[in-house]
Amino acid sequence: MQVRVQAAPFDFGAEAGAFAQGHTTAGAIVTFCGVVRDDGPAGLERMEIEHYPGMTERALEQIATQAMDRFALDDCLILHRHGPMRPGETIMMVATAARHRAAAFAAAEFLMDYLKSRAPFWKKEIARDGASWVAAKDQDEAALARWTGED
Amino acid sequence: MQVRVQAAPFDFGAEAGAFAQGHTTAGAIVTFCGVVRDDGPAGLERMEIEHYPGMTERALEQIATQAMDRFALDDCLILHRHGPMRPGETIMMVATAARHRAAAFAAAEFLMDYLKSRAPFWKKEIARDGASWVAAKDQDEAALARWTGED
Amino acid sequence: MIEVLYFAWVRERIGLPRETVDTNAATVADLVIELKAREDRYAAAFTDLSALRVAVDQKLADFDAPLAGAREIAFFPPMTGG
Amino acid sequence: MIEVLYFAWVRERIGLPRETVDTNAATVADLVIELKAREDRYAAAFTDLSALRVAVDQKLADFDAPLAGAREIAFFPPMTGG
Repeated sequence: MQVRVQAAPFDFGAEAGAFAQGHTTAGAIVTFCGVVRDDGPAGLERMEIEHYPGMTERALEQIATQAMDRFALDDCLILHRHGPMRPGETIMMVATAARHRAAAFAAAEFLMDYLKSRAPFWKKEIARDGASWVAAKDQDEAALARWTGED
Repeated sequence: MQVRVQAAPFDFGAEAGAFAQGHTTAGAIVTFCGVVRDDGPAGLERMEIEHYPGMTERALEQIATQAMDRFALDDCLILHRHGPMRPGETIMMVATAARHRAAAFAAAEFLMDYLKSRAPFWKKEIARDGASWVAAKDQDEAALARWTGED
Repeated sequence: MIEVLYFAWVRERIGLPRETVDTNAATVADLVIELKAREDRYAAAFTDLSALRVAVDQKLADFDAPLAGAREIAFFPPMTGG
Repeated sequence: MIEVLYFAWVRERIGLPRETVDTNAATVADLVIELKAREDRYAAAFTDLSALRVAVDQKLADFDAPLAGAREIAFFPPMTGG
């Protein structure tokens, strides 16, 4: 299990490959990678992600530990950037390793749903015509609801 | 959209990285990688995957096209090996790129569910004490059922 | 004349991967009856049709699918890809 | 004495990322009342508490959470990670 919070860009392919290679008892590896969308010349110039140093690491460790237990994972990885990033750059990734695919998929979605709404990151979009904080979506809160009350 | 069927090993990290880099309008990339599990010294010596040349490519193209349409994907990839492979080796992978994570996850699971039960591959496990064809699982057929009757 | 292909344990039981069959069978099921009548190894392979899948011209089909115009029939166990 | 942190647009409205506050407030909600009374920029940041989240000592908490023993309170909008 590994949690990393960093400003520096990361190489999604290299991270995914390294994660997958470590786990010969897991038959299923799932990864998710979030990318800053390029909405064309009229769109986004850059994104800035603010976070809460200290709490961020604690929250991510807690989410990862929960996923390990709940889905009996062989391993999982959360890697999340903060600071400025341009369209096309990777924002974050998760990876899960499990014996079978259902658990690997469910765990990756669980990690993403918790990350979206419970880890202290805030996205600001800077476009040519102004900057704005990304609003939390009702659907992200709804996505989280599917994991509660089932334990 | 890309479909590849090959005997040669592939580098999951390199494939995942190349897939992710091509898509700046997609915010979400999901990959799945299937690995031959290493069950220890008493377990599997190797796996052999037989397939139906011609039909395999047709079936995978069809599954990929369905996923592209159904989940409005920016892109998807299916890469599946045949022939002999040892524990720890990658068997296959899928990758999906979509605007948002829900579609990317759902499409990757859809691809896997169809691949498991509708693409003409057959796995044979060769252990120290004998060889056997892997039996299809009821739960794989059940997994497929969640995608039908909803269109 | 029709090409008949066998995969996985169906291939192993029958002992060959493909053969050309001269048949006037109207459906896949009729072809299976002809094949079972040939030799024990065919009868053994086709004992339980519920354990078999069939493709007509590289598309999954039912056992009551017609053979008219078909060039290639394949018999195999349920698939185990992924 | 308690450290109070602000993030995202809460930080921008109040105009600083953190400050040390001398308070005897019993709960987070009481602290908010004290802060709102200070200046318009605080009142503006805390207008709609339903749009805010709070962490006590780096753990998500409710506005009625007690402050006894707490060292660090953070106010911020709903999180948008991932």
